[in-house]
Amino acid sequence: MTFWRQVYEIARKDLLVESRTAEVALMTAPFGAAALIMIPLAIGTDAPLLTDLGPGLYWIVVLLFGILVILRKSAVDGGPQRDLVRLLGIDPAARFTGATIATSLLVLLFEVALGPVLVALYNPDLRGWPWLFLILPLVAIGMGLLGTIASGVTTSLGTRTSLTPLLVVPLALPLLLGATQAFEGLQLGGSIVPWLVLLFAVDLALAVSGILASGPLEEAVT
Amino acid sequence: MIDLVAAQVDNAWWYVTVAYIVILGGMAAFVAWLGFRTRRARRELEQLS
Amino acid sequence: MTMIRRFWLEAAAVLIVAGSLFRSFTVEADVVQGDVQRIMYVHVPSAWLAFLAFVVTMIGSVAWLRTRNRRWDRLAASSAEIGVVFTGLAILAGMIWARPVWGQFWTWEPRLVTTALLFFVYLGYLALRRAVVDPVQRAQRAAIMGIVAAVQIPIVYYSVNWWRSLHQASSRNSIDTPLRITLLLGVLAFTFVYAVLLRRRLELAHLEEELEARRFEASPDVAGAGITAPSLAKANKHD
Amino acid sequence: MNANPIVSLENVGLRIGNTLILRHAKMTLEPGEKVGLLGPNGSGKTTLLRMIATLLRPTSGSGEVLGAELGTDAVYDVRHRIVMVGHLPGLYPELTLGENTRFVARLAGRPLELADESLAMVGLAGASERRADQSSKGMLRRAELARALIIEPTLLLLDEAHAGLDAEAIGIVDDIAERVVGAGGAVILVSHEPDRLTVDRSVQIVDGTLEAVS
Repeated sequence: MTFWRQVYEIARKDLLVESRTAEVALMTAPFGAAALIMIPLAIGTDAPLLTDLGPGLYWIVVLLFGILVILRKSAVDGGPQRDLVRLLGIDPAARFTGATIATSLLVLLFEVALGPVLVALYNPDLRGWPWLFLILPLVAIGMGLLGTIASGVTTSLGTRTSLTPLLVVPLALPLLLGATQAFEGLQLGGSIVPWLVLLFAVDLALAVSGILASGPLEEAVT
Repeated sequence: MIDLVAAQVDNAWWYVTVAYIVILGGMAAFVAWLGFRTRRARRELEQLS
Repeated sequence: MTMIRRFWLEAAAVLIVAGSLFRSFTVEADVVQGDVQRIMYVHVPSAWLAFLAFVVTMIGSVAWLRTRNRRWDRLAASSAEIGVVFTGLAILAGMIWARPVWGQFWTWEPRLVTTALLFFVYLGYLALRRAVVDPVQRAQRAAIMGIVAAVQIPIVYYSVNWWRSLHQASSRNSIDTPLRITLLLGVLAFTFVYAVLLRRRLELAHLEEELEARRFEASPDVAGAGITAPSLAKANKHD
Repeated sequence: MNANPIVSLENVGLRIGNTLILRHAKMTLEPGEKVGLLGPNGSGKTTLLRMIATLLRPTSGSGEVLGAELGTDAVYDVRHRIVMVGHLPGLYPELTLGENTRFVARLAGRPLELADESLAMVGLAGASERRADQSSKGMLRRAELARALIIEPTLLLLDEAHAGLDAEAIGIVDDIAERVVGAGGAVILVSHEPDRLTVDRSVQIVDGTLEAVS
């Protein structure tokens, strides 16, 4: 049983469970879309204003409402399921990586689902849009990593749903800045490479700390 | 300095005083709170032994 | 002698803080900002103290994971609490400073933004500690968060700095030598304050741990001890 | 190999939060033994079982399971030889019984056909497409026992061994336990009803220690 085989099985299982509950596709994504509809009603429906603010609001909704993707049911095993997976002899790092991949894919799905809503409601400037194929996954991976670490340390706590967002949101700031500034850079025609490097660096730092922490984390949750 | 409103502030010492009171007062409050918790722990420890 | 041994750190801290305060009020005023700039002599040292505290939290976290000696967990927890208090104070002082100088309470200065975020990150750290009942689990989970948070601090700072530098010129110009010495004195004074507070807080942590152990010894909650045979059947028979 | 006990606990203490589960627990489990673990509700049977399954570190004392010292990294190497059937089902509620058993088979590195075969052996051949959260407690229990057939463990731990099983299925428990014992393994069965257990001997948790039951 190689490492990557274990990673694959864990991610596959998480996504299979998610496909049954459809929490992200049928609940979180519509919720995020509803938020994007509500915001202009509060701040004004002036077309140039919305074109201007649209991308920023999109990223705020992705990062804040994306917490719900992290908190979804299929992200956290119950006690008996944790025991099962541990006794199957799975490497904690493989479990961490598999769970991260599943969450990241779902955050990506969330981002993609909100994209058309942004375009339809806010008419944003989409110059340089092919870069999104890089920006969206980098942010999704960052969220997936932060989310897996945070839900790891909050597993089985009664206040998990309140504590996890508090742990994730402040640390997600570099992701927010990276994403919004890269987006802005595209519109203004500036270089976006530094921001992509930032996103990449965040992902890398989180991946390294997450994998190193996965062993101690598994012991912490009994 | 960026976006400086006034090079020289009229009631500068008032702001300075408030800031120092906040910092030193906050420090004192923390020390008092620490002391309270320490005394409480000591008292409970004595009651148990 | 014991008094000296017990209080020398406190005495030194009081002296140096008094010296630093005196110097802060008597040093010449800043050329650009005037007297308001004196807030810097407590604002910056508070922030310094907080950063120092969070670094110590990270060291304690790493050491706990390596040794599983609970003193390291006490160090991490104590230091984080002090750090959160001084992050809050630094932010407050920063806001009081910003009001006359920038005309508003908040400015998007990178260091201020980073400090504010740290306040929330470590508030989360303390909340996590409160939420976990078992001491070993608490130490373990907190250590992980303590390390992940510390690794993110420089990234957060650089990202905000970078973002800011694209929009506005860097906010800080250099200050004159006498002023800089005053600032360094403030930093030194607050480092002593940190040492004193940390020692006190560690003492409290130790007491609390002892209390927990003593309570447990006094009436160990043995699994199953509170459970007796149900008396329902007997009661039913009587009617 | 035969000389080494499968489980040996020396003066083990276990404390979780503020609850003391064990004080000075001693226990030896030899290959081929089938032992019952008795005790009233809340006496810590499940926790003891999880510790023996290497999932909890003892707070004091020392213990060895399948040659691995508890609380060290050595336990990672023996975990795949242990099957524990807890009192709550270790199944993913949203997945079907078949998907659950195949998940186990794949991660245990066993052929997928074995997953289907073992489901048939516990009498669930016709229910493999049924979701776990749509299955009855007895069915879940059978599906979990199928896990023991896939993994073929050296150490089998059954919590509430007979809970929720009908007359037909109770036999499965004994059959599976026999298989494990026959292959040189050992079994611990937890039960509230000592009469229903067919075991070599029984122990019980009394005030944090383990005592033999005559």
